[in-house]
Amino acid sequence: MKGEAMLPAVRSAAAPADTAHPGAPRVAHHFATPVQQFESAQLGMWLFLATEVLLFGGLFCAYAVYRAAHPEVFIYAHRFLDARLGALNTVVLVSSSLTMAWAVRCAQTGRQRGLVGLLTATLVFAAAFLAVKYVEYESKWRHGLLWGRYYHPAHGRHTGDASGQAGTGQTGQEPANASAPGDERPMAAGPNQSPATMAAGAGPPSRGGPVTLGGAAGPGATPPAEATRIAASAAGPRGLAWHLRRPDSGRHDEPRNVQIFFAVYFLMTGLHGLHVMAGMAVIAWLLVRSIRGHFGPGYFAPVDLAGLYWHVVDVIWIFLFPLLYLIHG
Amino acid sequence: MTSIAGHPGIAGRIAEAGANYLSERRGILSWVFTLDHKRIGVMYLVSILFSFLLGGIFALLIRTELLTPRRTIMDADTYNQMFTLHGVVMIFLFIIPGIPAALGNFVLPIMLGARDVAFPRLNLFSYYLYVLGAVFAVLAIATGGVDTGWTFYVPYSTTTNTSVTAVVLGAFILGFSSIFTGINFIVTIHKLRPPGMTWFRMPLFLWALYATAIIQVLATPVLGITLLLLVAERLLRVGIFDPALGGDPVLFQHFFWFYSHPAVYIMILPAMGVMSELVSTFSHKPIFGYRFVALSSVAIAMISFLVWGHHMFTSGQSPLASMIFSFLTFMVAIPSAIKVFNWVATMYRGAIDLKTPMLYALWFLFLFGIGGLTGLFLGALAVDVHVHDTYFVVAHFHYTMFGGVAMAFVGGLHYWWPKITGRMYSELWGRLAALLVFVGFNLTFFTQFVLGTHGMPRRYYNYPAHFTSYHQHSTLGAYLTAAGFFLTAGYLIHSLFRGRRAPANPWGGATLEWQCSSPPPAHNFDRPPPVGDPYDMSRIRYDDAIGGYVTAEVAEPAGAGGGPGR
Amino acid sequence: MATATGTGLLAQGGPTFWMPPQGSTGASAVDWAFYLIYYIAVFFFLVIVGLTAIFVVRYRGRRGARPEGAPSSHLAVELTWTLIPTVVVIVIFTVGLGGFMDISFAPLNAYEIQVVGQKWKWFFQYPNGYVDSDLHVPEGRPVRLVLSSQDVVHSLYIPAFRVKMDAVPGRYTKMWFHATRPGEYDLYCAEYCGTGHSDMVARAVVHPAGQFEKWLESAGNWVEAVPPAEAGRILTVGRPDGSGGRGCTQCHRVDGQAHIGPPLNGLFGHEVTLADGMRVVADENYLRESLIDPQAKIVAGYQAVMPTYKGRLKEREITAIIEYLKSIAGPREPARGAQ
Amino acid sequence: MREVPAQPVEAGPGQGRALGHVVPLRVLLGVWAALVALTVVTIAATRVDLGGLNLWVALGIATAKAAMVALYFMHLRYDHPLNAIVFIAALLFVAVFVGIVMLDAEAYQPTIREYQHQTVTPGR
Repeated sequence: MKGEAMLPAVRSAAAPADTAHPGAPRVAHHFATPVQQFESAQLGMWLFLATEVLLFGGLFCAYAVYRAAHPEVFIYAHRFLDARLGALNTVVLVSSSLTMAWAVRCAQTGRQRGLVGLLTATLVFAAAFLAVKYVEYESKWRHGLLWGRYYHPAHGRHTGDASGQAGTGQTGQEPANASAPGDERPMAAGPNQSPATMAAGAGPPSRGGPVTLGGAAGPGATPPAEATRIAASAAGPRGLAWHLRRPDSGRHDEPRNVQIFFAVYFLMTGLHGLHVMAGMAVIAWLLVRSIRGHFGPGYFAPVDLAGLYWHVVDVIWIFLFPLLYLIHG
Repeated sequence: MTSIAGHPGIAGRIAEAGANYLSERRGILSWVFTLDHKRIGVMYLVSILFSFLLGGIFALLIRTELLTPRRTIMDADTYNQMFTLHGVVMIFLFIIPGIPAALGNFVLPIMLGARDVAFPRLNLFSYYLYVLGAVFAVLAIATGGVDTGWTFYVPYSTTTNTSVTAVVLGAFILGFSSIFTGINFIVTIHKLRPPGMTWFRMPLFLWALYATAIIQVLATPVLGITLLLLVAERLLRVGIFDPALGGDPVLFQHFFWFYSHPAVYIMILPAMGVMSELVSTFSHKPIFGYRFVALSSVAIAMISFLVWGHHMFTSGQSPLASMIFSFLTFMVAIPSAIKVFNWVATMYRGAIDLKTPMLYALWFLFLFGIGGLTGLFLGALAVDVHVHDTYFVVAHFHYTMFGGVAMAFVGGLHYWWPKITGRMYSELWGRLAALLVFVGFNLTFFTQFVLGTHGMPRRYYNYPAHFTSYHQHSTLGAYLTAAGFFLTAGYLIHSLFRGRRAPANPWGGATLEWQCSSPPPAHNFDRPPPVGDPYDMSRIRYDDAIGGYVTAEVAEPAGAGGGPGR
Repeated sequence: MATATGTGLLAQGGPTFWMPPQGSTGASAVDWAFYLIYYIAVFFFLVIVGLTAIFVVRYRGRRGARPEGAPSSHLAVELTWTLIPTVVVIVIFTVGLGGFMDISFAPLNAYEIQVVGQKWKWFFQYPNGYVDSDLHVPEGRPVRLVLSSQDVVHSLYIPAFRVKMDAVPGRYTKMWFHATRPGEYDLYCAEYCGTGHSDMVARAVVHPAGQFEKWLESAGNWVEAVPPAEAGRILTVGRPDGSGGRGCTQCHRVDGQAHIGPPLNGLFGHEVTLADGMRVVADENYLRESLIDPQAKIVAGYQAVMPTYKGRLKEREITAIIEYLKSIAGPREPARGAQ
Repeated sequence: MREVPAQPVEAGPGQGRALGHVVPLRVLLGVWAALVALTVVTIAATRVDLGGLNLWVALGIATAKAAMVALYFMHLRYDHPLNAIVFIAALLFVAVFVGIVMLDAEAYQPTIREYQHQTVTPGR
């Protein structure tokens, strides 16, 4: 690593941007040449993208296991997803990938106005994607097609035609279903230990949730805090006492455990949505810097790396779309 | 929990001699915002030693409780929290970041003759992620502890109301610290190698760190998604692991062990890297079978991803999968055996110098030998059904992790202590403490093998009376080991102030870090060091005047020596 | 010394230095595999540590000494110590697999016992419906256990039979053994399951040939042989040695203390306020329903966490429990509710 | 693993290569068009019932789209091959993980179905 890069005074890597001529290559003190620095940055980004692929790999594995275990649930439940909205989202995200790649090209060729315009277009497409997701989530929420214990579909009769149940919630009314007493108490109002209150409650160390033990424990009983903790963990959680008489669901032709599909659906699209939002924040930061003219043919690494991240988010959606929306017999 | 190497006064006083990375800039801010890999390494080292102390205290409390079959000093819930926190602190805060982040951060760039790791800011960011993760883990202790065991098995972890969410988020954050360290090391080794240092002329410690980094980058994200799902299950009742809602608890075990077995290779591989350096330097002889030792590191990294099922032989896993996992488990044992044989062969016809680091290297061979060989029992399906989840497993992983990784960590710490602090520690006290640790360790954990085969289950607060004598021996051993480590801490801290001034090359090592001053200047090398064969010690002579080794300037060009690269 | 006694006693199945006594046919196969691996491990260990010790002593060099020098790589040596361990581990794998196949697949004529694990108690249900908190098995006949769990993952482990299998909620897992020596053996929970994990210990009792049916017969109907109130007391509180109880006292107390569930004394014939504010008299039907479908009526201030006992308590046992609750009902006049 | 060639000392590593590759505009637009077309194809494919093949057809199309994005939008074609190796390694490890977990999950599904069949009383 000889060469002149060794001798000049040690410049810290975070030297302020050389604004005299934008996009001039700045080499950190521990790199010899700009190309070495740029390729190191790219390799580092690709390694980070490998971790993103593996993160979503875990969810795809859960999808594969549960689809193989309950194929009838996935076939039955996927009809509640609107494939047209999914397709629209795919095209939106693919187009945002195009504008992002184009923006990188503009940065490399020094077209600052093109860079700013295309980054803005990418942000617009991303916002459109999230809007469509919101529409889908809202209709699912309204029809009670949620995960775990909150799955209590409001529709009496079947509306699952091939194109998926249209967004217009004709039932409209709140999903008040005639659930058997004591079974379907929504989590929020649940009397027993709700980890949410516990996790949030960093306050007084009386960790146990709002568990009242039927009157003050008599003298000589274990101290309340002790009782709360022992009591709660000693009692088997209600969720597992499955051999209770299931609520009279009236959903005669519905397979068991449909909620597992929606658990997987919300986990995958939710985590993907979070990554879209993170990507939008990064692109917005790039937009600000490109308006200030930081990027040019000599220095465009941040735009390229953000582009790589954005394309991986798009690739993940490319796999999510057919797996969730286009399940067939 | 955060800890900076004492107030600037100490750092300054330690190394007044000449400008080096410790004395070059003063003040707390020069540490908090440093981008120098050496200072970040020191900060990691101090934090990791604090975590080791904390984890050790939990261990002593557990052993004290087990002195008598029924209650000794604490009740069942507190005991459950003790062994959980002992596991979490020791694994996530000490042994996974231990060698790579503390010693690796310091030594890797210097071994490459580079000025810093590829991404200095990312390096500092991963240290602060470590501190944040540690705070979350400690926060759990304050808010009522966590009693699920470090494995967080569902459905217990999703239904107990101890502060599991805090510890899980802590582990999630520590996972990212580990990922970023891995990314940093891979890019540094790929892109910052000096001209002339090809892959097979690189020190073996760097090969080990490279293999470790591969696992860190490819395995830790799956722990990330597992912990995210666990938090989603606890807070939002997603029902993905809840059998009443169609979930599958054994799927959690698959997700968890897909990370956690490669994680044990994240722990042992850097230790094996340190071993290669110690054995070669203290035998004053090139390592035997350089290519085999180097490639076995990468082989371990690859096969380690295929063997996780041997943690689940009795968990309801199908016999077919158990058979496949058992076979692959035996395949991953081969590279480790190759390494051990190569280290022993390195000592053949060498000039073995029994300094403290070499003592810890010998302990590694002895203890990791037992740890590795007892792995054969656990890999064999029929025997594992009997000894799974008993004290046999506890003894096995303590022999490999404590006997292997911690011994190599302490050995490496002594080996690079002169380079990090510029001071020499006292050999007499070093050897004494090493003996104490060795005796204490074997007394503690060999008895647990016998406990295990006789059927004493793991994580038991009360145990049947006929196991009492074994437990008492084990507790005695634990106190002996603790004494050994406190003694070590004592003379190392003492050496910071009264230790002899360290020469550049106190042990006669041939790798590049011994060619810069101790402690090294801020930019590591004034002139780029000549890159030769990392184990060619033919031109290194002992010089009585400075009490260290010097590289004799012999006529033939640097790289022509009989390199192991043939 | 240890190894010598090990192989000597292996034949009669007595305890050796490493292994507990052998209580089942499978145990000897596991011990044989264990000792095979043990000897291989000791051999390799002695080779490694022996060579290291020899080299350290033989080639001990003072500071600055020059090594005698030796080749630093030798392909033939490397290949030998790669192939030999590979062959050895394949042998060990095959031995382990052989034993595992026997353990994994039960013979078809095995005597089946249903096992349910719940937080800190095992329940064993015999074919005639009798439920006991200890495992009783006949000697000389294969027994198959079908495991499931009510709450978290437990693991049934009998060291003497060398068998272990997790009880996972939401599925049946199976294990089997063929007991050979009459006697009582420890039965542990091997998968961490919370506060009482180390108390979840039961006994595996092996009855000599022929005596098992007699025991099952007498055990099956001990409820008739005992006055109802006394039988109810045993079912609720359990015998002094802890057997016979159905785990009621894990959640309910009989001394008026509130715990996870409401206290059982002073209950029968008194009014109880339910979670939805209704006030009900705790008569026979209320008590019977609380056992069969506990979620139907929940007393105010308590969690609805009681698992059902439907199918785990016979009719006679339910009436016995109700008789016992009558006996501890306290003063006749309807006192205010328990809390 | 292609070794970094030992470069002449004063040049420093990576001197031979340009600073990133500028992907021609028509390539970008062409890839975009292909991606949209493949999206339409994958939706059309659901009209035709191919039985077991449906899943694999859908995955095949998705893989083709992903490959195009990776090669051209993420310029893997023009980059240092190490980047491609990292990406493929990640995909391989996901495949290993999903494959072996599926193998085991499929094998023990009967124990779950048997349990669900016996314990839950029918809804009505």
